[in-house]
Amino acid sequence: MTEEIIIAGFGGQGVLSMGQILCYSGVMEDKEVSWMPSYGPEMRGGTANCIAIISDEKISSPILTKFDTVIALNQPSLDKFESAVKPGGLLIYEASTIINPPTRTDIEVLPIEASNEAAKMKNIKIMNMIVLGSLLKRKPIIKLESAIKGLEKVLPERYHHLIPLNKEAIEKGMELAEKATVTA
Amino acid sequence: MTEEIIIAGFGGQGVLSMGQILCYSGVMEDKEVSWMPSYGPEMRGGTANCIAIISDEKISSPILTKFDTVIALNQPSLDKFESAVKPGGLLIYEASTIINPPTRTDIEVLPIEASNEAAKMKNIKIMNMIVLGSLLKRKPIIKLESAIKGLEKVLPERYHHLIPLNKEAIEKGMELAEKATVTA
Amino acid sequence: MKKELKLMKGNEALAEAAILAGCDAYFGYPITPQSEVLEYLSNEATKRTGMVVLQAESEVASINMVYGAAGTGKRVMTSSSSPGMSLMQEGISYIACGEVPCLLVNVQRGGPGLGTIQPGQADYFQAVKGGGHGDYKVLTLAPSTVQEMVDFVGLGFDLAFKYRNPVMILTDGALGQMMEKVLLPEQKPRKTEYEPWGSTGKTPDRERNIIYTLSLQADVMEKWNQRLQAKYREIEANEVRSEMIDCEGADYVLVAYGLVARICQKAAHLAAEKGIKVGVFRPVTLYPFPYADLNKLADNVKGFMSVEMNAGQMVEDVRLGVNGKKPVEFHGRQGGIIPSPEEILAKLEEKLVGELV
Amino acid sequence: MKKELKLMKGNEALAEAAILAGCDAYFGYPITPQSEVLEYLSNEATKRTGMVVLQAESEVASINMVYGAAGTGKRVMTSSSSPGMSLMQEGISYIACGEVPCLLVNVQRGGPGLGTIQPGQADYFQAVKGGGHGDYKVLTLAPSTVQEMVDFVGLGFDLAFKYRNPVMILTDGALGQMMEKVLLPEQKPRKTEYEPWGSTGKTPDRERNIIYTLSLQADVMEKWNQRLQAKYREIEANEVRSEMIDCEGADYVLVAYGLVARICQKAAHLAAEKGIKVGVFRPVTLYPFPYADLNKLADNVKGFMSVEMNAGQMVEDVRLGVNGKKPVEFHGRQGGIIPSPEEILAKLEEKLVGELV
Amino acid sequence: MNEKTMTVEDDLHFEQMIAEESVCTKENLVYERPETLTDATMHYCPGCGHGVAHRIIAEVISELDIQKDTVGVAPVGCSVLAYNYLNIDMNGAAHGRAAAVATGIKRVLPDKYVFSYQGDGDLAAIGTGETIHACNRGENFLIIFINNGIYGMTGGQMAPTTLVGMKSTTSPLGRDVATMGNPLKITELVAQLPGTYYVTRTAVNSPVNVRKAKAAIKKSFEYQKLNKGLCFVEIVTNCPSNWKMTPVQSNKWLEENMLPFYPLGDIKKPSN
Amino acid sequence: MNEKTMTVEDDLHFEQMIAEESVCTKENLVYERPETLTDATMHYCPGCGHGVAHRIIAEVISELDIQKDTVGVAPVGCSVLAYNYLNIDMNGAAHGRAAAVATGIKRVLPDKYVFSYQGDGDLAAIGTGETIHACNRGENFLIIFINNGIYGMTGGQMAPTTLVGMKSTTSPLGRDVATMGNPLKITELVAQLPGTYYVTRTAVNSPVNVRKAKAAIKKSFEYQKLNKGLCFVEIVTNCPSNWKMTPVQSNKWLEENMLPFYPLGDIKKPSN
Amino acid sequence: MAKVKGDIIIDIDKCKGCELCAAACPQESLELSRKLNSKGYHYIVKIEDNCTGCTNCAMVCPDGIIKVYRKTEKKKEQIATLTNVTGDITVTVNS
Amino acid sequence: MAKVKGDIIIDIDKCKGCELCAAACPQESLELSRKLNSKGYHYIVKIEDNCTGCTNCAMVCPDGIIKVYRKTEKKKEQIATLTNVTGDITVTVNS
Ligand SMILES: Cc1ncc(C[n+]2csc(CCOP(=O)(O)OP(=O)(O)O)c2C)c(N)n1
Ligand SMILES: Cc1ncc(C[n+]2csc(CCOP(=O)(O)OP(=O)(O)O)c2C)c(N)n1
Ligand code: SF4
Ligand code: SF4
Ligand code: SF4
Ligand code: SF4
Ligand code: SF4
Ligand code: SF4
Ligand SMILES: [Mg+2]
Ligand SMILES: [Mg+2]
Repeated sequence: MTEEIIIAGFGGQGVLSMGQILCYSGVMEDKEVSWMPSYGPEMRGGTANCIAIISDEKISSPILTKFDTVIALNQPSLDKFESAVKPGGLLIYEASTIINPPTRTDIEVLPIEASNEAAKMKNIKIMNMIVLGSLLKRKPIIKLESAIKGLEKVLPERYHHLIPLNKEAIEKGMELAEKATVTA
Repeated sequence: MTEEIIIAGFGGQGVLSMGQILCYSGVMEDKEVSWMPSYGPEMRGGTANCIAIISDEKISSPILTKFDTVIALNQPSLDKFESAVKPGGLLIYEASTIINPPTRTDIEVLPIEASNEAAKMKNIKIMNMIVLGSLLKRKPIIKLESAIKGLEKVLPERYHHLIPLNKEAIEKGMELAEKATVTA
Repeated sequence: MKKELKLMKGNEALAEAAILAGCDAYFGYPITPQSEVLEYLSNEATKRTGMVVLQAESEVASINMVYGAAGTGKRVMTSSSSPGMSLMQEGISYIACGEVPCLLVNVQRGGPGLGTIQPGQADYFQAVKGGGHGDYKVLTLAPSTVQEMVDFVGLGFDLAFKYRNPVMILTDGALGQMMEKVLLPEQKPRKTEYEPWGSTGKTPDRERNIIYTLSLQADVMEKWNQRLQAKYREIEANEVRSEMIDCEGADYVLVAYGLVARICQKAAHLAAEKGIKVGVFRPVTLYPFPYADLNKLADNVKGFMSVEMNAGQMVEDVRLGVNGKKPVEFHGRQGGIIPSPEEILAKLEEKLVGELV
Repeated sequence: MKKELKLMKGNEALAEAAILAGCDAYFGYPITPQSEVLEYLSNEATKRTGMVVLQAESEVASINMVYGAAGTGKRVMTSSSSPGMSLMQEGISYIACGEVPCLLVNVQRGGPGLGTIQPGQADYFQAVKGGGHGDYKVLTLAPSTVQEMVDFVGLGFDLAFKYRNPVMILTDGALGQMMEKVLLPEQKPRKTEYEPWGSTGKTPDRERNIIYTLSLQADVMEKWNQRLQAKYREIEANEVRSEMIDCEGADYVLVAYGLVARICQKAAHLAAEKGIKVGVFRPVTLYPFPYADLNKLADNVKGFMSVEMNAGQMVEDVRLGVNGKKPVEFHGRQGGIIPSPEEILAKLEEKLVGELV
Repeated sequence: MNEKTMTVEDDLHFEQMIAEESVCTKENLVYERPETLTDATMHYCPGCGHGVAHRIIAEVISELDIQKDTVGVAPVGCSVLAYNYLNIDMNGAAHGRAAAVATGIKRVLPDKYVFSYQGDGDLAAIGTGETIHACNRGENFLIIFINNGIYGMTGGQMAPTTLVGMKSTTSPLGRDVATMGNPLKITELVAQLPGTYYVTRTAVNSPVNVRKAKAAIKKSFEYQKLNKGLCFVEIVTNCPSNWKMTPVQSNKWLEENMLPFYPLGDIKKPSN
Repeated sequence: MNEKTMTVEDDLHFEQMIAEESVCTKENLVYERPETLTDATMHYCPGCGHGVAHRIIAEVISELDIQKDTVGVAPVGCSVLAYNYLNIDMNGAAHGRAAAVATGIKRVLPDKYVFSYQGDGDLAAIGTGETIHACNRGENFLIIFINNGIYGMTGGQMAPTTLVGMKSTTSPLGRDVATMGNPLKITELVAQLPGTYYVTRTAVNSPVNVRKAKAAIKKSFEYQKLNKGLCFVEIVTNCPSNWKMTPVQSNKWLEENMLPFYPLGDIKKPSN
Repeated sequence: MAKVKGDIIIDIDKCKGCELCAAACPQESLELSRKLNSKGYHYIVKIEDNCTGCTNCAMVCPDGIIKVYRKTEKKKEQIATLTNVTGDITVTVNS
Repeated sequence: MAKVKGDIIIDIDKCKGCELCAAACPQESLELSRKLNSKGYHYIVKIEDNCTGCTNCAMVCPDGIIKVYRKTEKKKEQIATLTNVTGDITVTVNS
């Protein structure tokens, strides 16, 4: 199994840590992982993305242009990376803020209203965890427990009281993914 | 005609300017010239030498290991450069201070007591000009007038009143060269 | 102590590896994309091993602090990125001439000038040919994984002391910023014994130790150079490291170092899918460069393409290795752009496969 | 004004040539064996043409003063010797990237480290491959006579402005210290007109002129690099200069630059006396290097020997040019030692003539 | 002005509304962004003092009408892109070398106004030598020194000017005098040099300080015209991002912590 | 002592003569070249102050018996070969970088005595940044600063410390303040920095000054033992060769021209 | 309510919501809006009509996006007294 | 002639003839010789026997080649008076 994912969005949306959680979780399950951030000036306020690869084999290139899964959390990211989904791949997008939905038909498209849901849960910061949940539902690359353990690694100690909330968010995401209308 | 000369001695003996005068004189006579000093730490108080080449043709290497003429003004220089005289070449040395004379027999050897003579002329500084005179007597590479003109170029303006004395020294050198016992 | 498996950023892993290698001192100056090395060490090192960590006033100062500290025989290092590395060139020439062992890390970014902070490989010439003046060589290691960012720290110090020569880890911003699993080595103790040559205070039992680089006499300096050159020949004989991936039976070979070698592997997989047999040759030591291995390889393949994040630097060494036996092509990206596997394959097809059929 | 014939030291002749070329400013720092350039200019320049002559606090400051002053579009230069040149590497990378035309002079001495003050040629790599970071090229001229020390100043400024690129005169201490006859050119006027790109104060009729070297975007920086590379291709197409002496019909060719090329000529004469037909190939531009000419020459000769005052630098470019067609040998002296004609001939006989008969 | 006064929330059509009524008429305009600022949005973090510093420089250049005679030097630091915002000819110096670059420019263009704009890392760490020597030579240009006590651009490392005890990514426990030394008051140092003519410390954390800073810059350009030698204007600023504060907090912190150590006012007053 | 007293002119056999009579006996020996000086003849020009400076450093090291705990840093300048004369472990720094090299050494060998020995070009021109920052960090070593107002080694170019009007090969008409700036009193500058503990200016042009210079060096090593921070001892010296004077003239010129501008004495006295 | 003397115009799309202007306003006229501009920042709005046109806000705005207006009110001088007016009259003041 | 109290030994082969010692000698005891040493320098010689062993010369000698000796003379104290001696006698002072 090799899963090649890109996660893209605004700087504050937690795209980098989403990728990190995936990778930490992969490590828990003894998989090979690679996390490659876009770094540079765009990080200051602008957009950010990271490539996460989780695989049973040794990973060659950590830099890719085609992905099994693309997660787009804002419009510019969707516009930029829609074409990067491999045929038959998965595209998840944040449907409460993205107005122009994707148009490809050769892939699986999963709209998740994660922001709205996060607002309902009274913590906009957990939006990314909702999306993560949706991903894991659709592609159980790693187990939920591993994801929680991964989260523990990424979250600074002082935020560990928020882990239950995050877990809830992941579960909510899974729920949403189940209900969502997947176009393919 | 190509004359390849090395002049070597202590720092203060005027070896560098001797070479320069030769070259300036060469320029006056429309010859090709090249003057290459040894530079570096040895200049501070220690020994110095320069290679002067005067030629009717374009000069290739300004660095040589064999010379038509070697002028040695102190013992270390003589010891170092005696072997650098081309067979049949000329070796002039300052005979008032050098105790161990050269031993080669395949060359022309011209001992000149230039220091003693300079002392007699009450200006030790003109020792080098006496030697120059000897050289020019033996090898009229350039004309006396050219040498005087060359001297004018090398001597700073404020010492130009010394030119007659220098001329005298050159002439004295020529005289000595005539009288000297040349071994060959 | 058991070895520990961690997920780490390249820069931080390298810094951690320095602590674990018993490094005695780090001197550096912030510059993106490698400031995490200094930052990580500022947080961790002194409290754990007593290692000295000092933010210098400039890269010029850093490298000269390294010269001083490493001249005592301690394990000392610095790191920087391209423009900062340029400022160190005089110091590196001194360090190499003075035969002071130390570890230098260049996390390359896109140049020239201030350039970009994205990854680059355009300091290859500077590292392996000598950006500083005079004839000297820096043993240069090019990691391609975060694990190697760790491993080459220990290896680097060992080689540095073995040859009394500076060793450079030549990496790039992407490797510095990316995260991978790493197995960390055990904590090595800090150095307690003095090196016999170190400048630490003259004791009655030995002559004074001087670290210096000057000779007033050209002939003495030439002998010095000859001694250095003899050492370099020894390094060239013993320390060449390279990796060949699927070169056996390959028609074409991609030559790349560092991260790009891994992208080339992916490109080779893509090629295989198309039925083109492509191998990857990865020089691990950039100096000494694996000329001989390439030359041998040239007998069995149709051509080479060097892939670099620059405008064509290592390709010259590839050509020197191949020595006219087979065509050597080049594909490069500059200014911080990382080539993609697809693009590499396309260029290979265009420049070699297309040409040679 | 008529041209003047003088007997001059290389360094002083170069300085005089700068004044006559209408140079607007010189910034430099003393270092043997080139301090005469700064000293001569301090004595002569300002009073004659109003040229600015400033002794900077360091070579780092010098090169950045050059960057500033030359960025206004004026004719600006600096000079130094090996260690000082190393300190300028960051600045040179900026200057090349910012496309600031200027003249750099390196009067090389024996290295590495503090080395010796005697002549050397071991900064070849630094000059032509890029001692600084990133992909950039400095058009490099290698004079072999005092006359060329003069001529290349004017030529250097012309090329610098033609390509908006730094030009380096790469010479050595022996050429700097020796005296030869020179024909001095006429006095050129100082610049009075502004260059359209110079940073001199934004007038209403144009957009502001900025000299800079940064891009936050890697793709923009890559385009910038591509523009630079295109310019370098143009330089490589137009500006290759070399000299062949008795290469017609030669069995062996000595390749050397600068002063050493003249020593090789003498060696070739000595060889001729022995009945060995030896030519001399002298690259005049070291970048762009005359690869093609060498490659063509390789068809007609038995072998090459590169002779350098270093441990083997230009020989790599010779090999790249010859590309395996014929053997390329090397003979070098280091640390300030100048090879002699006899020694060169002996080495040629040992390494090539003996081998190939 | 009545209830209809335009607020920025009701976007659109405000031009007309202004025309219709209100004090927002051309003749009532008392402050406007200077022309010497370009339209580009500055990349600075919200509330960063660099923006104010740029603006007042632009105001001075506009007011003195010296755009065509001014060449600026941008440093490497957060203000590396200053040339994108100031509508004047500029050079982007290498890190720390702005004073050398400015020296080069001024020496060949002695009749132009030249200034460098430098952060504290740039000017007082890597650029110490160039700074001291340009000041000592009495180069006839203006150095504007932005002291925010931190390396902003590279993400908050300790600067030479970082206060004792102040945390940064490279002084995680706070600046420790024993190993890192005291904060360097380079402004007081250069004031000692006979080559400097006017040396002053200002800030841009309050309207009155902004006005004083601007006045100092203006005076400096006037002195430059008179060939008086080097003028040095320090501007104490904030770095909300790396100080990890809101802009408003950061200005308060600046007032309470930076200014007691870096007191405002003239350090070297021109003799005449 | 009688007429037979050996003078150096009657070479030979003097050992015996001494043995026979005279005050030249072991117990009467009151001054002798210190052991910490090697036998090598120094390459300095006749009468050069570097020699005296070396000698008193060696005397202090011998007297404190710290040879085995001392590491020195030689600069690039005439004293580049200091390591040939001082019989101690040394490093030869790159031009201007001695303070950085010394910092490196002292940081990894905090219990050793470390000092740098630097000329005025080395310390106050190219090395300004390293000097200021080592002083500012309060590095716990000694800087010995040899101020001869000129670049000796490279043949007499202007130094930062060259006096106004003083001729050099790069200020052929004398140092001109307008274009070259004033002589830089870097010693006074570093005294301003809290990191320096003891800053003093001495000379070696007369026996009494030599003794004071030596005392300053000795004190500095003692302070270093107590971890007091940076000590900075300037020694104003001559450069007969490049000043183009005899040694005796040069010391007189030093007294009459250098010392009025560079007054001797403590600039920063230790508080305790 | 005090007489309105000043006003400001903010280029809200360039506002980064740093609130320095608000902190500097002696009249406390300014506040962050709850809306975001196209750059994603909450921008500043005037919430009171008491602006005096003192320019403080503009002085401290790092992004230089505040225009300030101030009415230079003519000083009122009594030039006549009108009493006991019972019907409509028109009074014209010359100049 | 004053009582001799001091003396010096100069390593003349290392002397560079700078004359700084001579200039520093309060007794004016030193002068350049007319001869050259093996390095080619006129070296310093003591021309007077009035050396006090004050070490001044050694202090300023850049080449560190002067050894200085000084006799610490015991203070003379009168311990007896001997008068009217006409023949040979031996007086021994104890200690
Ligand atoms: C030679 C070199 N070293 C380091 C850097 C990295 N660098 C960029 S800006 C900077 C410091 C910025 O701090 P400061 O000068 O205080 O400016 P600020 O960003 O705080 O305004 C550094 C170290 C560089 N670009 N070049
Ligand atoms: C980088 C570099 N620049 C320049 C030089 C040349 N250089 C050698 S010593 C020196 C200055 C010497 O003057 P100073 O420091 O005053 O020492 P002094 O000889 O007067 O004792 C210079 C410029 C060098 N060796 N390295
Ligand atoms: S990092 Fe600091 S100095 Fe830089 S723009 Fe942001 S607030 Fe300003
Ligand atoms: S040049 Fe000057 S400083 Fe150097 S040794 Fe000679 S006298 Fe001393
Ligand atoms: S001009 Fe003055 S009163 Fe009006 S909003 Fe701005 S700060 Fe407030
Ligand atoms: S100061 Fe400027 S940028 Fe900041 S909130 Fe006010 S208007 Fe917006
Ligand atoms: S010891 Fe004193 S008195 Fe004796 S020679 Fe020396 S200076 Fe003169
Ligand atoms: S001071 Fe020393 S070197 Fe100089 S003359 Fe006297 S003994 Fe000789
Ligand atoms: Mg800052
Ligand atoms: Mg000096």
